[in-house]
Amino acid sequence: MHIDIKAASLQQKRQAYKHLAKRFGEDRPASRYEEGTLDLAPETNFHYRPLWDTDHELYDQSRSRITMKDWYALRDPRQFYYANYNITRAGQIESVEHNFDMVEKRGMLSAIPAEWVEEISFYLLPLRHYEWGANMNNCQITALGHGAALTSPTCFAMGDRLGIAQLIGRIGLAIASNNETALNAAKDAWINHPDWQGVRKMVEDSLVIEDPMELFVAQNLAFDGIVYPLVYGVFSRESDRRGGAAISFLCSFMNEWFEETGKWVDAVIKIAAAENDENKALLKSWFTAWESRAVAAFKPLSVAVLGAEAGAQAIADVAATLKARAAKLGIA
Amino acid sequence: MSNVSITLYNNDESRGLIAAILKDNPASTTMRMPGVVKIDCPNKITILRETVEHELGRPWDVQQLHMSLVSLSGMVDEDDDYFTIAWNH
Amino acid sequence: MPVQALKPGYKGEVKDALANFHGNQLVYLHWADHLIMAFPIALPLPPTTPFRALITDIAPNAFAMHPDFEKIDWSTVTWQLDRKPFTPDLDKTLAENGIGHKSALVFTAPGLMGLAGASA
Amino acid sequence: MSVTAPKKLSLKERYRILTRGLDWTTTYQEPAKVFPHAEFEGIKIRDWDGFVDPFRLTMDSYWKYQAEKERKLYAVLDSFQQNNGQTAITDGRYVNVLKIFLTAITPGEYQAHRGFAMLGRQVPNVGLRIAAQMQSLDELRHAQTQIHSCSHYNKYFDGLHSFSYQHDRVWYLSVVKSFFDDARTSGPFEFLIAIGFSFEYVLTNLLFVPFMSGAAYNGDLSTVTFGFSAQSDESRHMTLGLEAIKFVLEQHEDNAAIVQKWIDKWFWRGYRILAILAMMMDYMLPKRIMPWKDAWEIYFNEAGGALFADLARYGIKMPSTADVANKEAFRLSTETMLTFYQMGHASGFHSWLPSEDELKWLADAYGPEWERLYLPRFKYFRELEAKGEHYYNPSLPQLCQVCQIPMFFTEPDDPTKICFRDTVYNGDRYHFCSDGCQHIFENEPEKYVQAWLPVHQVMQGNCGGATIDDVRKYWAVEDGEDNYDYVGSPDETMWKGWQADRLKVGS
Repeated sequence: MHIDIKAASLQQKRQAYKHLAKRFGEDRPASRYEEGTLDLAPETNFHYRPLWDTDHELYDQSRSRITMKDWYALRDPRQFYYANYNITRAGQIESVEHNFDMVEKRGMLSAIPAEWVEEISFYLLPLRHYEWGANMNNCQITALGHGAALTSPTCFAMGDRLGIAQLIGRIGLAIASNNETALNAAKDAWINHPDWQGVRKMVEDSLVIEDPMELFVAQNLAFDGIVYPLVYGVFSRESDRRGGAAISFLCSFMNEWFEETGKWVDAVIKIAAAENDENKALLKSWFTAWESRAVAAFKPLSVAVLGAEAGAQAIADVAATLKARAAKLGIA
Repeated sequence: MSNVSITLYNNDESRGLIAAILKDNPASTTMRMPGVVKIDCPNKITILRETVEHELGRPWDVQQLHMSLVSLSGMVDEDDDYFTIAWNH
Repeated sequence: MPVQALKPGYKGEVKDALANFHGNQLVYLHWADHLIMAFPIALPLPPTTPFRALITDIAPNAFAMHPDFEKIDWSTVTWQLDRKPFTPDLDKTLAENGIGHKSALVFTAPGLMGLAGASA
Repeated sequence: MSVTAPKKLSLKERYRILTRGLDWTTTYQEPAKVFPHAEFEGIKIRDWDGFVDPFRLTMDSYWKYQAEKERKLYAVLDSFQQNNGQTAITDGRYVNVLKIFLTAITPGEYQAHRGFAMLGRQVPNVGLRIAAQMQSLDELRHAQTQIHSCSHYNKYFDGLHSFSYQHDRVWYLSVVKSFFDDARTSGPFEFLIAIGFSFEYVLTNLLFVPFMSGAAYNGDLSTVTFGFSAQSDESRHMTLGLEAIKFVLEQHEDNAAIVQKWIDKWFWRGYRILAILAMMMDYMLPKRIMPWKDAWEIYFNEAGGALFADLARYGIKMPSTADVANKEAFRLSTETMLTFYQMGHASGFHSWLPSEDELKWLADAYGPEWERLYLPRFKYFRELEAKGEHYYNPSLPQLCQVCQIPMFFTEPDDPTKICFRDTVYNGDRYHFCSDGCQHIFENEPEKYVQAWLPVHQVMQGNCGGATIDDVRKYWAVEDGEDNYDYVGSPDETMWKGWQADRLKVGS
């Protein structure tokens, strides 16, 4: 019935919300990413100072030393808004489920040599606590970062890191026939094993970083830029060689995720660095400091898994790749 | 004793769920509004996976309730085989 | 009772301090039993405003829509200042009448009970 | 390590292992530095592990169910746009409820998103943090789906174009903004009780269920779909709010007094916001679903009554001001509507007088006292309109210092007298619309003296200038388009054009 109205009288009065028309011109319809993200966070006329932070307004650019003329320049190249984010992840998780099913049906885990299962439990399972730290850090940026262009994807990253932590947890359950033993041992290693203490200290130190952009660089570029290529790249290849290909298979989401998420992390840092020289210098100093922490922290693990020489080489290679990546972003 | 309540979409997916609730909670009453059905019951509503599966004629995971649920009032308990809403007074 | 804040000395800006009104003070004005004008009104006025100006200048603009307005006998009108009975000196200023920043004045015109006698 | 036949894990066990096991007690950094907000509010927690997870969603299930909800929702939105669903609503007037929704509620969803992120980081219990994080994601969903649902309406109707910009500036939107600013600037437990308990559990059923049912009744498939879809998340949120309050109350008997103070405060602040919802339900839906007072009876007195009976064992009582809300139930929507009607020149949406049929519906719903008090006002406004003299109040309203609503509320026991309350703090006088708002101020005066009261800001010259034109520009309210009466508006002209074309096609 309603579609009978002739087209002439259904002339649109405007193509987009005005804040988007102001950015892109009156005649351009906006994407759902743009509608759901740009200029979304409150900017002015706040009522009360936070009881937990009298020195700042509720939303306050000065929580970071990074300055931006427009915080909405920090766009997400994936153009994630809630719906396409969840739909993307749900699709990926369906593959993960298939992988778990296949590994279970074919008894692939019982085919892994026992000593390598021990090794996997030692290097992989404690990382769920690392992911939990990453979850908290992205949550913190979501709470205190400036502009929805930055804080919406950090919220998605927060969810991702919980998801990855739980995926590692599921691997821990799977290799122990659904007993908690392997996960409990991994937690003990995280708390007590000397090889893990550099990582745990680094993570705990990151939990008290105050500047949301420093936290972004530390967690999402410096830490992840070492952990992911090392563990899900180098260690996985080692796992394949030693009969643990099933584990690499179960971790394929992590590689896929790191590649996708890295594009967003790079975009944010590249734009912030290009904004002004002060930003560039700050980002560089944060990156340098936290990257060297991450390299030092993961070296004992690399050595433990790969041996002294190969372990040192692997961490050096991963660090070199990360530095090259930072150079491309203008902060090396 | 007070009523607990659950509000569900009024659509085909929820139909089996609503039928199961009414079967397992004979004291319940329903209020229909455009788009939704509100079910009230003194003190407790129990949703049993088995009954829902029987009504739907297919397997049903308790967490699929999230796809039909619009609102509820009462304390929730959820496990593999049941979902309950209850008051403790 | 003080607020409980993370650090001692919690303090924020008093946004409506007198000094922020460029020489004006705020006065609120309401005509009782005439609620068709739905709310008391806010007025920024110099403290030197003669009280009489409320009757001669401000009230007509704010309240003349009401059919009762022209029936008001101002000589019988009673006033409240911040919820207490108050007798203004019409020839003195707001300040001289003791009307401070953000004081609320309510006046009642005896015998006028609004539309249909329903305080409307 | 040998791999044997896997043991079966129940939903509860699996969830516990995959979530509770994630946390550890930090030793390189003091826990008090990692969770600095945990204690300053004075809430005493003996055992953080005592928190019971309300729903046991792992992230993979969350993605799965939420993706399914989103696929369904966006399929409806796409179809709505392609089929020009905006032409199938009951009346063009209806869109004004969406204008209020998008400018008032949607930015509130965004604030809740950020606030739950804060909670999701700051509370030293992993289960509570995860539930808060999922709620943070959900609230972002609600903000975005509402923007997407209204996007198509914005292409045709006025008043939707600048929602987030206006939320920071326009006078009546300051009511909602101050509510969320208040909650967000509080500590974690107060935030949880403000939003998770008082707002979500006690009040938002009113917002979403009968109101969204009203959207369905008025042919707005777009809104009803996002509304119910959002509410399905809310049931998770409400359960979080309830578990959280039980947790806090069970941890230490000293907590009850603090919690009761917060319940009283946040019930009242939330209820005051619902005044605009009452107006939307009783005056703005072309086809009505139920009067405000019935919705209040079902969703507050019945559901809330059961809830507070359940909390009685902790010594928690009904909010102290609930009886005032009940006394106001028959007049809340009308007092609010009469204010917006005369502030139409300064609003971003249209208002209008109810028709004779609608007045009869209201009189039937609200009874003889309502007729005696309010029919004369409607009658007089109608007479003025007939003479071409629509009444727009030439003055700016006095606002309540706490809820920031114009002081139009009447005495609880005398609907013919404006309810004035005031107090002097640090030499300045502050005014309130109610005992509820006055008590909130007196509990934390240092906080509420900071309120950004829109009328006062206009008078300080901070809103674009001294004339109404200047201020409307500052608000991004397009004069002659967004504001004034629906009758004679561009929206009405467009709507009538669609109807005329439809008749032509039909004949």
